[in-house]
Amino acid sequence: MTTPFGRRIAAVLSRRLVGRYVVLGIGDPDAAVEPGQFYMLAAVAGWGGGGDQRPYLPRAVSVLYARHGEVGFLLEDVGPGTHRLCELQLGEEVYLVGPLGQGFTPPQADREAILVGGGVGIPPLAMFQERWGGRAVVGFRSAQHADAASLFRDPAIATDDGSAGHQGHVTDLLDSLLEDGEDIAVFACGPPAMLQAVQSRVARHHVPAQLALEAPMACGFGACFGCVVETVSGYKRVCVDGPVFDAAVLV
Amino acid sequence: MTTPFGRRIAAVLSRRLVGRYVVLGIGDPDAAVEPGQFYMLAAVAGWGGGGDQRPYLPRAVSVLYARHGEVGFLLEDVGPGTHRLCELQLGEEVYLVGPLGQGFTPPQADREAILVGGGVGIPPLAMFQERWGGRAVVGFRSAQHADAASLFRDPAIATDDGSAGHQGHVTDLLDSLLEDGEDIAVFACGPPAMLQAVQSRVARHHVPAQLALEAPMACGFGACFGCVVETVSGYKRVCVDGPVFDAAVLV
Amino acid sequence: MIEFCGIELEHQVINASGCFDVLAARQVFGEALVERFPFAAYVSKTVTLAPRAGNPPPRLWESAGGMLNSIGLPNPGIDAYLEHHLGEYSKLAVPLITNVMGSSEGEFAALVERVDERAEVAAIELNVSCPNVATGLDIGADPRGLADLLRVVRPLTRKPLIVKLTPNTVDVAACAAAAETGGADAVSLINTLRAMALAPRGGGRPWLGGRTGGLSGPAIRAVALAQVASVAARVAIPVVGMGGVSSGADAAELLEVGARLVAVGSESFRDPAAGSRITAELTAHFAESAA
Amino acid sequence: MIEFCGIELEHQVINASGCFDVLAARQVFGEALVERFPFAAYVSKTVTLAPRAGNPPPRLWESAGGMLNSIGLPNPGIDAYLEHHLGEYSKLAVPLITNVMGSSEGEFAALVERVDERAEVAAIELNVSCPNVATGLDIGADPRGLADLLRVVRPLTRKPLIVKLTPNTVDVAACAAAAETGGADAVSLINTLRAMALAPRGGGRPWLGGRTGGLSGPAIRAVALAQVASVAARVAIPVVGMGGVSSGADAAELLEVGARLVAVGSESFRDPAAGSRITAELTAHFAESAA
Ligand SMILES: Cc1cc2nc3c(=O)[nH]c(=O)nc-3n(C[C@H](O)[C@H](O)[C@H](O)COP(=O)(O)OP(=O)(O)OC[C@H]3O[C@@H](n4cnc5c(N)ncnc54)[C@H](O)[C@@H]3O)c2cc1C
Ligand SMILES: Cc1cc2nc3c(=O)[nH]c(=O)nc-3n(C[C@H](O)[C@H](O)[C@H](O)COP(=O)(O)OP(=O)(O)OC[C@H]3O[C@@H](n4cnc5c(N)ncnc54)[C@H](O)[C@@H]3O)c2cc1C
Ligand SMILES: Cc1cc2nc3c(=O)[nH]c(=O)nc-3n(C[C@H](O)[C@H](O)[C@H](O)COP(=O)(O)O)c2cc1C
Ligand SMILES: Cc1cc2nc3c(=O)[nH]c(=O)nc-3n(C[C@H](O)[C@H](O)[C@H](O)COP(=O)(O)O)c2cc1C
Ligand code: FES
Ligand code: FES
Repeated sequence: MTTPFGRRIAAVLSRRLVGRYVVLGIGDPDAAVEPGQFYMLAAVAGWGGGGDQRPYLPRAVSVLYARHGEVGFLLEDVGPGTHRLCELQLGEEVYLVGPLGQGFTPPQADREAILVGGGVGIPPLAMFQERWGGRAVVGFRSAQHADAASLFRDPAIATDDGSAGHQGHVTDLLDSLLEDGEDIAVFACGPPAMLQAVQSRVARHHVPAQLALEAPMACGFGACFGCVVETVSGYKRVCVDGPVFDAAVLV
Repeated sequence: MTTPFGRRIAAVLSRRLVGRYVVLGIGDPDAAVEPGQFYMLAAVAGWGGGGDQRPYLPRAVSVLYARHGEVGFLLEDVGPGTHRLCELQLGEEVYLVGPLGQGFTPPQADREAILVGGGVGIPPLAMFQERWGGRAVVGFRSAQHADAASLFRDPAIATDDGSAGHQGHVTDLLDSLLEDGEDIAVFACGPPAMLQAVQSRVARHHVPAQLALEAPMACGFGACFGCVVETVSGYKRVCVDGPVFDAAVLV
Repeated sequence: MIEFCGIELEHQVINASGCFDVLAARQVFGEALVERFPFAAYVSKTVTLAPRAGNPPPRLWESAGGMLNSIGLPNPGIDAYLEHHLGEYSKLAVPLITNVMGSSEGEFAALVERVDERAEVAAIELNVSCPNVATGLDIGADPRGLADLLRVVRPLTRKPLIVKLTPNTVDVAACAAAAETGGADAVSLINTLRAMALAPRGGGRPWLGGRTGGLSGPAIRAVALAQVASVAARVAIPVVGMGGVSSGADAAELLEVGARLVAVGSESFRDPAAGSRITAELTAHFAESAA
Repeated sequence: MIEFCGIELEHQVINASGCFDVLAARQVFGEALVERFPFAAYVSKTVTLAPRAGNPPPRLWESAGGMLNSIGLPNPGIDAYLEHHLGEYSKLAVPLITNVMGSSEGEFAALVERVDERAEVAAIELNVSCPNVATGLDIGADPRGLADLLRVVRPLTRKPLIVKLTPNTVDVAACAAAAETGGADAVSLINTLRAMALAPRGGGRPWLGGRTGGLSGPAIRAVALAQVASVAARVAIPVVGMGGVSSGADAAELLEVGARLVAVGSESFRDPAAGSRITAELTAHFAESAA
């Protein structure tokens, strides 16, 4: 299944707030998307002129859902690019290239999938759970952010400030699961610190894990070699060799 | 009367379409403006990211009216800067510096003021007529543009395509006035070609004239020396020595 | 049909080296990439004698109207390139230009000799924006250095030699003239401008793994226009103009100041098919100005 | 209080030469300009021996995240400058820096001698981004040229000499080192990047009256950061950093890579009081990072 060649123009079909995030639905007929894949997005109008006279490049955004000719994204305003995407209104046009990248490999039948998500990193896992099931443990900064846990079926929640669910890191919740569960496989996406914590824990417990990474990207289709991450077999491009990597290959 | 120092932030208080133009009203309490003066305007948000990743610099815009704490501007979308200004909605914020430049000197009592305007160059003349009276002859591309003649008291109209008023140049109308009128003074603002035509005609008839010029500008307050026009006494900065010049000094 | 150093090209738009990886793009976009290939020729990413891993991440930074990169020329080395990559590239219906870089005249010579053996390669581009091991300055920044380099490599091949000039110099036209005198068949410019970015809240720590990087995109287009114009006015050999081209109008301006071909780099990151779009816009542009 | 070449300054933000005309600004903004003067020192526009009218219009072009200018250094000449302008400038409560340019060492010498006589002037900035009459290249682009220039002018004044380096060179750090060796008290950079724009639908005709122009603004900030960092790493004398600064964060980055002062140019066109805003943002920035 290959990606349509070139940049397409599509309209914003739906927009809603979930906690501190914006969920954007963009028209993309018959998009065949795997959990963990992403699109490169840019607004057609007003892409630029934000902080530092940016954005200039499109932004990589994970797919939250793909159904009825609509692809959904979860966005957090962290800078000029996501700011512009977050303020997009119904009917406004965006450039999109995608779906891109290697998504998650579905879990083997004999292992329970544990979905570990942090903050705006949850979309690939929400899509994973909808497609293949699995137990979600998700961490957020605060209760307002944690509203986005509603994107999962009965998730276990952790918040840094304890304003919702367990006070502490999502990896605390993972620990208990790792203690009493052998036949599990971990699928994680979130901030670098969280992913490193997950990586060391699954290594210690010899549990298989797939991690969805982020990296600064220019193109998203392997053209610029800018998004590399170090693996046991050298630098790999997150956009084409990832964003999902087997935890064991990451150094 | 000096200009407030620095760039101020003000909101769009009113917005309406007049023919093919946008009339923007921007809040500026107790602005003392002379006909022919201008402001440097820029949108606070989304200034940039248009064609060629522009605009970057603010844009010079003539004052159409100044009353009740509101300064009015007439805008035509000719590029990324005016495009952004034209799409500004009520309540959106703009940076403004102004009023700037030397406006028109009021006519002597013994001479009738003839106000010759072309296209988007009419604002200084509309303000002139409201303040000091005078007979307006205005030229436009087409009838749709000529709707903006409604900004004047009983104007004589010319259009390039004859779809409204006299078919031909506004200078045709000026010619007849120059023929039978001695005691007149001409005040003009419009495209370079029109101003040159006016200049040669008034020279031939020995009629005094003041012309409001345009030039590419970066600052509007004399800082960059970028907006010069050639005069009998060398290059002069349109932003501080103009925009209104005595026709006799222009070469 | 456009003639360039004796090579027939379908149109005037090619890719800038290092800004389009055909192998990856074909995996992603499939046969459509080959059937609707956006460029009139394919310029491969810079290849060196030995394999290079490239610079540690982060390698990218976005700046006002442009971007910085410190990719560090990762490549499999000339052997693997010739053995594995070239065969894949030659499946494209367009001529191939191989871009090589050495850190000494000897390395350049070895690279040119190896590439010269391969019939699939239509032309060789010399990336001279590389620090001279001795002086630390770009070999291409000094006309004398360029003359010396061409004296060594020119006799080694009859394939067209394109010298990709560095913009980080005093007098780029003098460098182009030195390349022409030395027997270069064409020059290409501009490469990226040396630039730097700091890590957010990093107290002065460089953001890029390579410390400094190269600035590209619309931010440098006006600099590219000036350098291409001065070079085209100075030399008789064809010029490949590039730097910040994102539309047919941008491409037309480089042609109007004397470029024979236009190369598209960063814009392909924003639009994988940018080459086709710009070619179409260019055709429309000249149709208009003719009418 | 900041010390710069023995001069006491209120803060670290000054204006870039040619980007703020106090005489015009005072006419427009009145006494507020003097009472709330945005800069810690006032650098005057480049003055030459003979009066200059400057380049024919158009002199400005807007580009991606920046602008081109071909103003052409209009100025009344050194005599009128000393007689009429300097007196007005000295009404400001801040130290004055006079920026001079000659097209030969002799002209520079004459200018420095004239300015040296005037107590109102705290320091002299040498604008060496000027074509050498003989070579046509910028005097400041060549370390040897700079060394020769300083050998001539250094003995002529005890006022601090600031050399404003040209960015259009191979190795700006080498130029800075040559200035330091020659006895310069400070260096300032970057000046504008040589660039060009074409008239819309002009079939390749240059837009600017001066044919080429200088690129400034955010588009060049990453280039400025790289050049200032390399210069500050090379020389011991203080560095005035400039190029694309539009916020306190931008200014902080130049200071973090080693600049002693920051100069604001194009941003003053967008906001006449930019100097004050940037100074305030800078203070807040360092307060934060301290906390
Ligand atoms: C595969 C993938 C999937 C992603 N999925 C999502 C998603 O579903 N939802 C979502 O909201 N985000 C997602 N992201 C993250 C998003 O693409 C980045 O955060 C993006 O850079 C935001 O752009 P910005 O302009 O808003 O913020 P930026 O200004 O780009 O800031 C974001 C981070 O980038 C760095 N940075 C700061 N300035 C610059 C600069 N000038 N140039 C380069 N880097 C800079 C800093 O570390 C900063 O914290 C994903 C990223 C990847 C790679
Ligand atoms: C004193 C004064 C008063 C004015 N009053 C008004 C007014 O009341 N209403 C109004 O609508 N306009 C007015 N203008 C004109 C307006 O400021 C300019 O047209 C402005 O440049 C428009 O910016 P833009 O980005 O929309 O168009 P631009 O892209 O700037 O194009 C406008 C013109 O500028 C030139 N140009 C094109 N590209 C560039 C570029 N990259 N850099 C520089 N120049 C370029 C071309 O000649 C083009 O026709 C006034 C100008 C002056 C000086
Ligand atoms: C990510 C990236 C990688 C590049 N790699 C190379 C390279 O390998 N060899 C080379 O000669 N130029 C390389 N360049 C320079 C481009 O070929 C081109 O000269 C420059 O980017 C200016 O064009 P643009 O503004 O259209 O990008 C690279 C540029 C970028 C942005
Ligand atoms: C309109 C304009 C006029 C300038 N005039 C001079 C000048 O007279 N002398 C000089 O040394 N530099 C001059 N410069 C260069 C600036 O001092 C500064 O080095 C450059 O603009 C980079 O800073 P910026 O990006 O903040 O504008 C001028 C720049 C501009 C934009
Ligand atoms: S983002 Fe360009 S190679 Fe991955
Ligand atoms: S616009 Fe800057 S001096 Fe007139």
